[in-house]
Amino acid sequence: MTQPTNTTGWTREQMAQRLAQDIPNGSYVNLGIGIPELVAKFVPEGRTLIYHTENGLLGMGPSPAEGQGDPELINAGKRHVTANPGAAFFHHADSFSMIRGGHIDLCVLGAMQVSKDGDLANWSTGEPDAIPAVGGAMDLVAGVKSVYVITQHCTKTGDPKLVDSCTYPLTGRGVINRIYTDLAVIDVTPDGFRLVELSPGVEFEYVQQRTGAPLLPIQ
Amino acid sequence: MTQPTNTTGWTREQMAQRLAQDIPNGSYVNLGIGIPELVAKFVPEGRTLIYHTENGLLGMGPSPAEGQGDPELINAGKRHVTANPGAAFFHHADSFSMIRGGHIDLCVLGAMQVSKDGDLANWSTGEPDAIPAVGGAMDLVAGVKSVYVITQHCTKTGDPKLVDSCTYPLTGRGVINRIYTDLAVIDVTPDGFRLVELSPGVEFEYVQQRTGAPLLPIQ
Amino acid sequence: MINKQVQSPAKAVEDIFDGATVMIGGFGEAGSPIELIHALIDQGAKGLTVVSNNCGSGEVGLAALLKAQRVAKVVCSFPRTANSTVFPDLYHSGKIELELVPQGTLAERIRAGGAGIPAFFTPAAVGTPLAECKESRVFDGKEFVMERGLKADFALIKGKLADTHGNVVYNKTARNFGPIMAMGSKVAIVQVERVVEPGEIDPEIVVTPGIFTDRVVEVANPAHESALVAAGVCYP
Amino acid sequence: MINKQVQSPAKAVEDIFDGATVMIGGFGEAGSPIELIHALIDQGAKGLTVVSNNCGSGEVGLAALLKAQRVAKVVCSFPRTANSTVFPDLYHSGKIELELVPQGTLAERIRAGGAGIPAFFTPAAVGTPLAECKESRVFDGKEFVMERGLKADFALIKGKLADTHGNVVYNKTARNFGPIMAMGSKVAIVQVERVVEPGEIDPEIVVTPGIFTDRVVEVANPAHESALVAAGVCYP
Repeated sequence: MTQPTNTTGWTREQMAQRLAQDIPNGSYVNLGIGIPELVAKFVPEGRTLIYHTENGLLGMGPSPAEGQGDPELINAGKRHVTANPGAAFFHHADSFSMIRGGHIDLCVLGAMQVSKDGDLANWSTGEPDAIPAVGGAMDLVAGVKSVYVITQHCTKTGDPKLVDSCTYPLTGRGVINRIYTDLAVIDVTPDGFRLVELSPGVEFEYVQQRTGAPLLPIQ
Repeated sequence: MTQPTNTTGWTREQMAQRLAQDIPNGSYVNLGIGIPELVAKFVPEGRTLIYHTENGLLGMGPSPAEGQGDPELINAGKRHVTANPGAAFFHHADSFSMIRGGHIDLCVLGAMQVSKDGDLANWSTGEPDAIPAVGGAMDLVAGVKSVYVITQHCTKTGDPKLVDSCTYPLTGRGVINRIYTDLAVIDVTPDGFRLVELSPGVEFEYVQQRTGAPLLPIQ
Repeated sequence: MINKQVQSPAKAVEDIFDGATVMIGGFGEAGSPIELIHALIDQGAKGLTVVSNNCGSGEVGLAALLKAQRVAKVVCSFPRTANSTVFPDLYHSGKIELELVPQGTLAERIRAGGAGIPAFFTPAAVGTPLAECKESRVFDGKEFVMERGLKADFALIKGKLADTHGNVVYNKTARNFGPIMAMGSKVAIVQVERVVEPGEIDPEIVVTPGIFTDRVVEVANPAHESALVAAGVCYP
Repeated sequence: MINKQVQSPAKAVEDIFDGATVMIGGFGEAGSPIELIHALIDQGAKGLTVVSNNCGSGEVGLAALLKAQRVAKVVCSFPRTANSTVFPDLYHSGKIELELVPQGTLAERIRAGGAGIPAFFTPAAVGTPLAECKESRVFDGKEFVMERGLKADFALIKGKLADTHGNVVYNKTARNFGPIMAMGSKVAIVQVERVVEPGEIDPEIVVTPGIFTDRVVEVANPAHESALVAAGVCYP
């Protein structure tokens, strides 16, 4: 299973763009750090999403111009952001009430591994010398209505990230609804991974070979 | 034990005045409906108390002038009040966090019965045709640091309100610290009722006769 | 474009269904969403479970909803009111069920429901009839009773001002149960005196962030329960 | 007359004792009460348990307190930081204990501590290593883990403006853990840019009511952690 990183399929931007198509107008959305953040750039014209950042802001806007940032107006990744008209600030217990209470429609996260049962591992390699740090990931996957993963289909060493069962410590059990990779869009169903869409030029078998559990065909 | 209502001892105002002497400057205080409300009138010069009303106001001020009331600025008794400088409004979960979390220094309540163990009954006669209604009394007695009762020593029919054990349904168990009656100030101690002070002209035996459990002398 | 404003109380409550659980804000008359309640009476839904601190007064607002026998059960801390015989009459004739809950427990159960907390422990009511049949447990030497989070299908709430994203601010002690009922309900319906554009409410002073609000409706001059009762009004 | 204002950060933290549990506000640098932390370093208390979302950056503020080896244990959701080796070094050399808590659970535990809730159930961390050895329970077919309320002896918080009664408002996302840490601590110490008289803050916009605040201290121009780190400052 160790092979060079594939050069076929969607770029990171295209993955984000593909995911953005699937978010309905008016959704309350929490975007994780990294590739998930790119999603905001590709929301189709005419749709308004409201972004939640768990450190206490609903209605988060884009990054300010260079040098215009306020060190007390940041996102969960600790980057300077802005507040859109209609924004609200609140404290951490209220912010996680939004998350845990199922008020946020969609959360987009990166992943180290996703299992065919929807288990997610994205916070720790479990290595003994790693500094454990979890942040809000466990709360997000446990509480948000839909949880999408956006990730390269395989690791840098070519190992599948979509697996039969996670070997890394879990972030949550049975929490992932859908996965967007460079190769495909894949749903997590009661029957396991099911293909929703292939990226242009990519074939089913190619994806199956790079997936660590059976991939059901498009339904 | 049935005898005419005694005419000896403190009036309601004097009871409230006596209690008011015992509240330190800067205390956060919740006053129940009825005689407890009178306490605010007798706070000694130079002391500032901050009044909490459980319907969402800290820094409650006196009633407004007749006709000046705002139907959306009321106290727990649903009477028009005012907000002092330094007041704050908040919602019910925050308000009862103040109560349950032990942030309020003192609560003053009326009573139907108080037992020698500090049990309080003040919300229901337990009669089958009564409409049960509890409000915030159970939260107050369970959460506030000190809970004082202010009440006539006996019922209108002359029965003692300070009893060995309550016959009415409880509001809380072992929650009362001190009782102010028309006849005396009495502490609830691990050994039972203990006299703190007699009202002028009232003798120990007179109070003991009207108390449904042993009364320990002033210590 | 997000716009949660609806054009009338009638429109705002049109999908409340028979048997729904409805949280109704207010402590006494402060914060009682009278116009929304009257619209609900007109709409006709019945067999409702109502979660509210009180049971209204006179024969307007919540008391009128009860009087019209649309409510099968109330979850309430203080159903007794000086100026109403509506609840007592229904209760004594066995036409309404009452779940009596200490006020702070009621508030916390509603918040918990909205915060995804299925259960929590509280010291309130321990040793009293209201804790009978409830699980209790000792933490650090003190006894607590377990209470469950409470959720509703709808909430009817009275605010002061809202924007079209559903951010709400309240008026004085009319705030009371509004913010937590917005959290604890699937569909939170808020009447306010004025609906403004996003950006007109300072994000620092928003009390109910829009994520908790589903519909806002303008009632420019809301009635006060005490004034209606004093005038002898019976709704409808 | 009530006046919670104290004249200096040094005075505000003078009674923090060895072994105390101290909640420290802030998410990253936003809301980090740097001047209070520096005063605590100067004061010398050691063996502290610190409850804070992060572990600071560079060698100022919270990172400097850790570096000075005053902290025996941190209760934290995300102790890793791009710009600091302080926590990793202490952790790897076994000089500090870490209780890792999911961020929302940390927030709710602090609020629960302040609200008199000894324990509650949350779905977060179920099925993960962070729920191992914790009691779990099924409600309505879903599994939850029981978490305990968290209380502290002191809290160090950064607000924007306060009055002498201790009412506080915050600045943007610097609000984060401040309001709940004020609730969850016995002695809440708040630094603000300006202390005003009661009445100067609208009671409708107060975020932390004075009952939760014990001391307020003016720090007119608070330092920003990122600026100190960029300038290579090491405290003390």
